[in-house]
Amino acid sequence: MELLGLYHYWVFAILLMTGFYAVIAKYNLIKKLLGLSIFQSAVFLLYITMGKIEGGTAPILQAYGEGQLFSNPLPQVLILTAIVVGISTMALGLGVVVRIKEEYGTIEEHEIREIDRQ
Amino acid sequence: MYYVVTIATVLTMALALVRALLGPSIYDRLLAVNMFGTKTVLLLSLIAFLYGRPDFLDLALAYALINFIGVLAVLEFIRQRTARNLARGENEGL
Amino acid sequence: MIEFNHHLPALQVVVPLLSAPLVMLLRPAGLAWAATTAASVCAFAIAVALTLGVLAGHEYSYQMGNWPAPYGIELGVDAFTALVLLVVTGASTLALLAGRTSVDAEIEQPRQPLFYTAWLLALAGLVGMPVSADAFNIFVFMEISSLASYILISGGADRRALPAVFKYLVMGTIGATCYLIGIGLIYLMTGTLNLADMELRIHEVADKRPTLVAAGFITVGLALKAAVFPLHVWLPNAYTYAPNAVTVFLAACATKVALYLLLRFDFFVFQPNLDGHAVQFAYFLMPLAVLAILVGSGVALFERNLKRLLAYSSVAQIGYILLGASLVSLAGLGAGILHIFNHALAKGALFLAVACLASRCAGVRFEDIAGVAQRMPWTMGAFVLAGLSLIGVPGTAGFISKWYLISAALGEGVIGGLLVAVIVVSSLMAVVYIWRVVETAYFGMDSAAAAGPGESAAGVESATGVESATGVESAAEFESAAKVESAAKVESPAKVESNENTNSSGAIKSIGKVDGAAGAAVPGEAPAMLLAVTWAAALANLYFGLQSYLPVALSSSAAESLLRYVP
Amino acid sequence: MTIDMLIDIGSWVLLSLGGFFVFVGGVGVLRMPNLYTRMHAASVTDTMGAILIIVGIMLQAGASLATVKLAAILLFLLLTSPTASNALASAALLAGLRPSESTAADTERHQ
Amino acid sequence: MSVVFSVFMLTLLVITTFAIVRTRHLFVAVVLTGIFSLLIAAIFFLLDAADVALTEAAIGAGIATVLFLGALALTGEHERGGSRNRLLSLAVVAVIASILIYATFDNPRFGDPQAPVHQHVSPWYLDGTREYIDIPNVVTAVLGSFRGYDTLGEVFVVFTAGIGVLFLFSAQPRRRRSSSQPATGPIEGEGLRHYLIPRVVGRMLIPFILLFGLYVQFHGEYGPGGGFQAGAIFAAAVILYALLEGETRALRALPASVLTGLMAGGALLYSAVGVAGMLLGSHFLDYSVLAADPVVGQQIGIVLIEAGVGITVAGVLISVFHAFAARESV
Repeated sequence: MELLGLYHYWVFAILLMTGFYAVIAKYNLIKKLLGLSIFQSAVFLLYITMGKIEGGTAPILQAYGEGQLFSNPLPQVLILTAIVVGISTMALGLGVVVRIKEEYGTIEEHEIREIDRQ
Repeated sequence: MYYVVTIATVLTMALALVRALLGPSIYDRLLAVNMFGTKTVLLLSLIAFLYGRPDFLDLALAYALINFIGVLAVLEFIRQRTARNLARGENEGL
Repeated sequence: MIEFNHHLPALQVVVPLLSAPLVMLLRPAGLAWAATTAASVCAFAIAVALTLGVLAGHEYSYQMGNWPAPYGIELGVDAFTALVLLVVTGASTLALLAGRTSVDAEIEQPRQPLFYTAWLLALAGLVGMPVSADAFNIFVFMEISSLASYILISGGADRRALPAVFKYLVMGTIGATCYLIGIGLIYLMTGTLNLADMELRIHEVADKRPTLVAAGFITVGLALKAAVFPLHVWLPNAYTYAPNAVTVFLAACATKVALYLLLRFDFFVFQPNLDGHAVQFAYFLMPLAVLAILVGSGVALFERNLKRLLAYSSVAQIGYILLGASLVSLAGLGAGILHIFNHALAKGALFLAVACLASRCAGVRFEDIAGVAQRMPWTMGAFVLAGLSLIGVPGTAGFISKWYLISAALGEGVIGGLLVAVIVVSSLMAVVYIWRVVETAYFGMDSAAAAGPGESAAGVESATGVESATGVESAAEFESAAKVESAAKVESPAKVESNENTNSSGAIKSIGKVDGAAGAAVPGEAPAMLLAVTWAAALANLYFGLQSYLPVALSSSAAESLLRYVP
Repeated sequence: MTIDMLIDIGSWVLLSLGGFFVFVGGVGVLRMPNLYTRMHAASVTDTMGAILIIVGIMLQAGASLATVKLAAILLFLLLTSPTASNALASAALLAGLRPSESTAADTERHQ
Repeated sequence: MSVVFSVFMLTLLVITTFAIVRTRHLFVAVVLTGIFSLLIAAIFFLLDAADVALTEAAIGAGIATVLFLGALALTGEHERGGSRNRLLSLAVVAVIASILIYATFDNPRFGDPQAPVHQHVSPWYLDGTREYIDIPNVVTAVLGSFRGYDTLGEVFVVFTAGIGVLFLFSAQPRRRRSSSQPATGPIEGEGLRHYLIPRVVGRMLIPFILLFGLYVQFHGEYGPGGGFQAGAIFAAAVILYALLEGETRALRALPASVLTGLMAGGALLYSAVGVAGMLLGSHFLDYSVLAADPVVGQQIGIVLIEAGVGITVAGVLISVFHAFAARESV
């Protein structure tokens, strides 16, 4: 049980680093952005995991007795914000990638560097 | 009983995921994605009842909707690409 | 009449933020510029009012939505905040006042309202971060300012602005996300997001591993945003290819705000509570700061693009600020904070002068500005004045902070002696790279006057080939030799290529303008408004060099409040 | 034997049948030889499985808002999922993926 | 039991992630990202975060996929280059991952009600919502009122992204200027109009989707939902229309100028509510003063700002979608 709970945090670490790997190791700019979005999603998982409470339910107070436990609403609020921030960054990043394609004719980082060096 | 059905659904999701990873054609992957989406809808409905929170069925509804739009968007993408390739007189395949 | 005084921290953010959607709807572009400038002036006035209040001993604290502190979001302004607010709003206002013509040259009219909207959003984000006393709220405003900065930089006329923006976007997002992970882990351990509350509660969990990892993530994330030495790679290209007005704005303050957060978090939350953290902080950052100073100045020595040169010098100056902070002493921290202010003055004035040059030259590479001082004596005069401040000549603002920095370092014994040596060496390097610019501008052959910009572009091509391996002195010789050579042969293909490189029609327009002007008469001095603001900024360097009461009072009071945990 | 028990039994039967269909469809999608046969298997789970499971839950929920929502979900699934399959099949056809061809050569080409 | 489910799904999530990073076919990667979002949303749901699950599904699986596809259509879908310094990167990544995993052993136990996270501010929010705001959904209460300033910032982040994409795409592509030959024929603009069945079904669904969006918008105080989710669903409905009927018709139904107005309008509405609090003698974003009864004032305030959020999010997402879809590929 203990380990199963920790497993959530491990998956956070694995996702975070897989995304990071895509960002640092891949040449393709869209792939980098996909990696970046995985990187961000991992953080969402971290926050939501810490908000979970055993035997609790979603923090929507409807017809529950006094003893009912509710999961922590604050991480959820923060992650709502973070998700929207994430999609905003993605949209802007994709816009930049499209413009790069228009100006350079490629979206591979090493090829862009080659073109700039000329 | 709910558990058995829920487990069956989750397993089916795993199978669909395997198909999505294996491909081989892009349509196989899409088929798997579509199936994955509908299974998620079922899973959410089941879990909503499993936990006694029927008010969360809204989510399942939203999923069904989003899934549909996603698949249509992919199809439109493929259509445009096919049309473009035809117009250029080349056929790269998929 | 509603008492507005206690609303000031909120208004500081709300004014630019609220003006942004309004500006977006304004047409024509001139009106959008006027509204943006008005909002920025307003924000500056609020910052001045806050500063005066802080100097009078007033501590501002504001509860958003009237919810008490750890539950709602709190804003707070102290001396350190006021200093950063002054820098940010001042830089924005100066850049806007000066930048009208240069924005016109670089960005097409219909796009300008969007550009100015992004400007206001960047301003709002940059002032929103320092005034906030809530860790997550800082993240939100960090994202506003970052996204808006990406937009501003992407307005650059050269197509190389786009890959630069992409790199900045990726690294900036990683930095912000690392910060988010850090505050997530701290929240996991303490259950709070309010900085003051965090400081109270982190003590109990100070030895737990997640807390330590959190400290690491926050430091790395903010260091990425602040372009601390090995993480600075996004900065030079982003500043080089951004529109000139944007470079003035962002170079003066964007990294400073991240530095502010870094210092604030570390000194306020971690150092009082985590055992040995102050020592770790010092030993981690001091080598980085020294490397930043040496490498930044070193690269600037050999750089032939004026904007890039100044951008690398910024990397070095960030090193100075960190060096002061890494001494973890009242004097050192005060000197570092003081340098935030003084460097913003010097760098702002320098980039303003560059904007002046860019308005009348084909580019800002050395080949383009050779001999330009004959045509633009006033611009180069301001450049020299600001350059002296950057070097740290007595009587200028830069001298004050270097003086404080050296006296702080001397208090540190043997290491201090080494640090003083580093500061002196790097100042000498600054002398050299500023001198290279001055030499080129005053004694180089004015290619525009001699033959027109086409040949100067050819000079670019031939000069860069031999540049890399040679030293400073010989580089200058080679350069003139190459120029004579290239002046002889009129080479048009090179010109075509340089036109290819600068993509957007705005740039082509401006080059065309220069071209046409070169045909009729050699272009003269920069536009009056631009020049006036440049001189105002340059004179401010003198003023604050002679009357250093305000920044010194603010920075020493800031250092005191950050180090109040030291008995 | 009350009416409640009957409803319970009915709903369990429906649910277990639904679970069976869903799983069988999943296996089919994995094991069938080519796209169109896989599509057939997927359609089974998407329609039959969904109907059975959701009706099963509806019986459990009784007359409530939840039942209405479930009905809406069911309707939605029944409309969208065959539509998606149809569009998918026609897109695949348009791209030149023939039902009659054997998979090996085909899939290689369309990877 | 729910832990077992979520652990299983987390494993699927990891597999999907590896597949996304490994595949060289970007189109497949994007399709897999859709699965990734659905999976992570289901996990959020299992972890009691219904609002987040709804947002992730609508934004992550829906809008993000559409945007990535739009970008792929303009940039090409095959990844050419390999990886740089593969081993070095893997080593760096592995080291950081082990540090992170090592750090987790000191984390409070998963779901422990005694953990600091559940002790300090969280109980106050649960009680405070009952006392001061009196709506069932605590997430909405915290989002809209207790931390309303964050949400204001978030609306402006979305707004900034919208401005950014519009600004980027207002530049003329260089290659287009040089070659006058148009790369796109009439086939491009008309969407899936020749696919009869999707078109009929889709058109039938659009009104219901809009209705559902309204429900999510105004039911946010009582159940999962609110401005962000509703905005995304509205945007999804318009995107569906554009997919079925083509860009031009969608733009005729909802012109770009209207969308710009929506972007600015929502943000202004939100700010105006905040300023009203200030003008009525309290603090910025204090809704209590909006009505005689502070609790009613809070509720009015939350409804208004949620509307502002929904308007801006919908406006921005639709504008961004159009920006990508209307861009001609080079």
